[in-house]
Amino acid sequence: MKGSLAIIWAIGRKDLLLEIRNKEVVVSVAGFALLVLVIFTFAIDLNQGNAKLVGPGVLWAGIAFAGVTGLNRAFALEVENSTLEALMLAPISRDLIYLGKALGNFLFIAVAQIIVIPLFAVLFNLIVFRWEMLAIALLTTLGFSAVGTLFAAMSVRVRAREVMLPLLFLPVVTPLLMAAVESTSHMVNGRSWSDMAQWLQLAVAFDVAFIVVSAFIFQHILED
Amino acid sequence: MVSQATQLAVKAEVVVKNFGATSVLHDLNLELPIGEITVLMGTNGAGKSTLLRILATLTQVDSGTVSIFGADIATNGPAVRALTGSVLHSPMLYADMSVRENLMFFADMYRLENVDDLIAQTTVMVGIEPRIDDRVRTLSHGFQKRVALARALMHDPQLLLLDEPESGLDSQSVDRLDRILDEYRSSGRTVVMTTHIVEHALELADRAVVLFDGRVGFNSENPQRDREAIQEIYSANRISISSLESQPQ
Amino acid sequence: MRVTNSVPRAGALRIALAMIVAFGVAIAHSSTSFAQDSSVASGIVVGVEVDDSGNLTRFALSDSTGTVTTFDLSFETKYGLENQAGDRWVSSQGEESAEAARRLRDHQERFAPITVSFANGVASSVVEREEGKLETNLGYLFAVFGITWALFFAYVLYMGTKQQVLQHEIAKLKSTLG
Amino acid sequence: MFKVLNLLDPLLVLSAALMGVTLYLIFQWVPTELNQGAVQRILYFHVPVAWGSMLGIFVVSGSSFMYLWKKNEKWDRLAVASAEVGVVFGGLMLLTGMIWARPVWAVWWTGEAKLTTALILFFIYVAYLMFRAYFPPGGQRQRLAAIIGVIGAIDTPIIYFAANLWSQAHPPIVTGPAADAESTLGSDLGMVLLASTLAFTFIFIYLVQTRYKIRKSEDDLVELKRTSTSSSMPAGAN
Repeated sequence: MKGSLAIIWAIGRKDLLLEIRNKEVVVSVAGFALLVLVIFTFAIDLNQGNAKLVGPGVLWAGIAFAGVTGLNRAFALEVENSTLEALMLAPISRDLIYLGKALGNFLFIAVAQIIVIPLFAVLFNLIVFRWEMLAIALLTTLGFSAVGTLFAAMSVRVRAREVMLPLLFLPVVTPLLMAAVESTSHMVNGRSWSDMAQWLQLAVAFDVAFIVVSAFIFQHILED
Repeated sequence: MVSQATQLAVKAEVVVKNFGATSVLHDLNLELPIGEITVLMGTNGAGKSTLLRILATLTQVDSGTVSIFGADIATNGPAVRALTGSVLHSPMLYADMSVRENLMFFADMYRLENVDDLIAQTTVMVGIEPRIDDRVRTLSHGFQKRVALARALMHDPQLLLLDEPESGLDSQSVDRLDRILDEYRSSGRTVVMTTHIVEHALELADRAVVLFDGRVGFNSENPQRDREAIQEIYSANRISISSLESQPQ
Repeated sequence: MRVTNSVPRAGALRIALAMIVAFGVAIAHSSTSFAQDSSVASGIVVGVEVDDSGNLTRFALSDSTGTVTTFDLSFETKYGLENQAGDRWVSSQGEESAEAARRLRDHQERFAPITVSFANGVASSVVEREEGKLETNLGYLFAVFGITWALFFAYVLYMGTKQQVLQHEIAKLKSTLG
Repeated sequence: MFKVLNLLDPLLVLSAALMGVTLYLIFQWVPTELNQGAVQRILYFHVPVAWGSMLGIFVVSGSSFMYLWKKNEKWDRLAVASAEVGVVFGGLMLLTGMIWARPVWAVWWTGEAKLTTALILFFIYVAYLMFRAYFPPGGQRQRLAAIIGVIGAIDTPIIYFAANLWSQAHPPIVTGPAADAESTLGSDLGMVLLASTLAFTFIFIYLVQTRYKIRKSEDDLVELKRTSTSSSMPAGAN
């Protein structure tokens, strides 16, 4: 018997392989997020004070909106050739499929952030290359992919899929978004871990709650 | 391992499945013994594909119970799926991965050992080894169907579920499929399939089950002998359904 | 099916009646504590009386008809008064009586109107009169009531239409089925 | 129309009577709150409506959970009915709140924790209803909608906690004349609120019940259509 982790990793690795071949998801997420950032540099007078004030919000709003399009795309790819059903035919429990797909989505959004965040630093003239940023980005991406994978699987059969996913996804992740924006804002203002501790704890609680609940609930979503 | 003492490959009891206002399966009861090839027949929309999807655990029943080799599929999903191989309507393959990559990925999903040998054997059996390193996207529909068959056979399932496996296959491939199914039966395994080629199915099958109005209309243990009766029911059903549809609202 | 239809309402009705009874008891209980009448007067301050330590003891108010009323104060009298800049000061007689006197004198000098609610000649609260604002505020109040009832009405109408169409269709289908 | 609405429903009659009492209390009986003036009377509508929307969310998540557990259509009907009525109440809550806040706080909207939470929850349950409207009919729709209902319930405390932290970091802008004033009404306020809340609760129950019946009719219609298309066998579908 191969372990569950091997199965999860196999699904994630397969997603990564497909992504390397057609580059659809990462390019759409990074491209969309960058566009948001660039448009804001025109829309707002970015002196140092303004950049610190609005920068974190713009960054995470951009990533959230871009992430939705990416999640949509990622699940559509799995449904196009009914390959999701092939996964469901495998003798594995459905929570492993969820965790594997969530891992794939996590990797995509993380890679997109590796492109977006440095460019954010350049455009907004803010120092973001700190360990705090890594922690914030990891926690937020984890929550995004946990909730996003669940809702993407749910909206896949909806007529207006492109509309439905953000409508479900964005309100639910609002607390996580607040945590990301607030801790980033603490960070660019040069404050320490202890100032953002409460927000990071909130993000951890959110991630744990939704990963557990989603894995538990996922089998009800797939079967029709 | 799921117990096989019951000697029934498939047992469905009062299965109901609706999709909104459409009733697909209605109090369906069915028992299929181990070691037979069963052909499911019926007009379009009679519920053949839905029944196969339920057996493959892709669709949940609204009510009733289904067990495979004595295990309730609602509670033993993974164990039942390990004993089952399915080829349904779509080939269900990743278009941007090669045949080998697809098979290797699914071998991981089925937790198989000696993957390379297994893939070599299976691809020879279904006749796809010349193009094993081509992307699935570049293959014809018939070829993709054969890859799907390889995926379904790789883990040596006890129960094979096939939804119109001949569609898109040339006559050579259909013969190859027949040989594989024969082999399967002779090694004591079970096949449940649907087909649109009734004549061919009746020759091959040990049992023919005609679905009508969401339940078993006719269950023949000797399709060759009952050929005419089946044909008759088949056409009678068609008439009664079309006459119903032509009634004014 | 018929049974499930009527059961929840019977349950809801029982709860409703229980709530009504509870409410009736509550209102009867409270009305005893609400025996004394209380009323409100508005006008400008015409006199302020303080004791030796500068604490407010009494003040006089002239309302729009020119009637002058003198109000006594209790320990609980509340103040909500603004200075000329509009900063609001909120306190009570028990806490800052001297400041209250200063504020009222300030109002007297500015002819700034105040509103007093009182019972038996004792003021219970002395606050800034928001002249003119009352009328616009009434607009807000009626907007709320209008919107609430319009929305409820529209929603009920929508549900009625929907149910009617459905029942019509059901009846039609039943009759064709015989 | 009036027959299907069952306007003589005891609940509706009861709530109408109680609403009359409430209106009397609001406009005749209770004295004007001195700091806020007449506009304070909005609260006698706002608070019960907010309570109704909370009740709606509570019932949606409870019955969604029950549906996932028991798989009984009854719970799904209750969930969809209270979600819809809850959204109507929620919309009213937001509107009346804004209209009250404008003269009292001098802003239509502010980042106060309860407001933010209410708004986000409102969006979640609007999405719940939209999901139901867009998803193809069948057992899966009920199941997925129930999952959204449960997720909304799980998210609620997290949202409130986050909104609370947020409003501590960004103090709400309330600069109106009576922003900090305490109520001068005391127990009278509670009395009128109690009456008003009761009246609105009955309206809530009446609306949910009406919506529930519509859902039931829809199911009956689907059932009839199903039997009418598959009753060709002499054995009959029933």
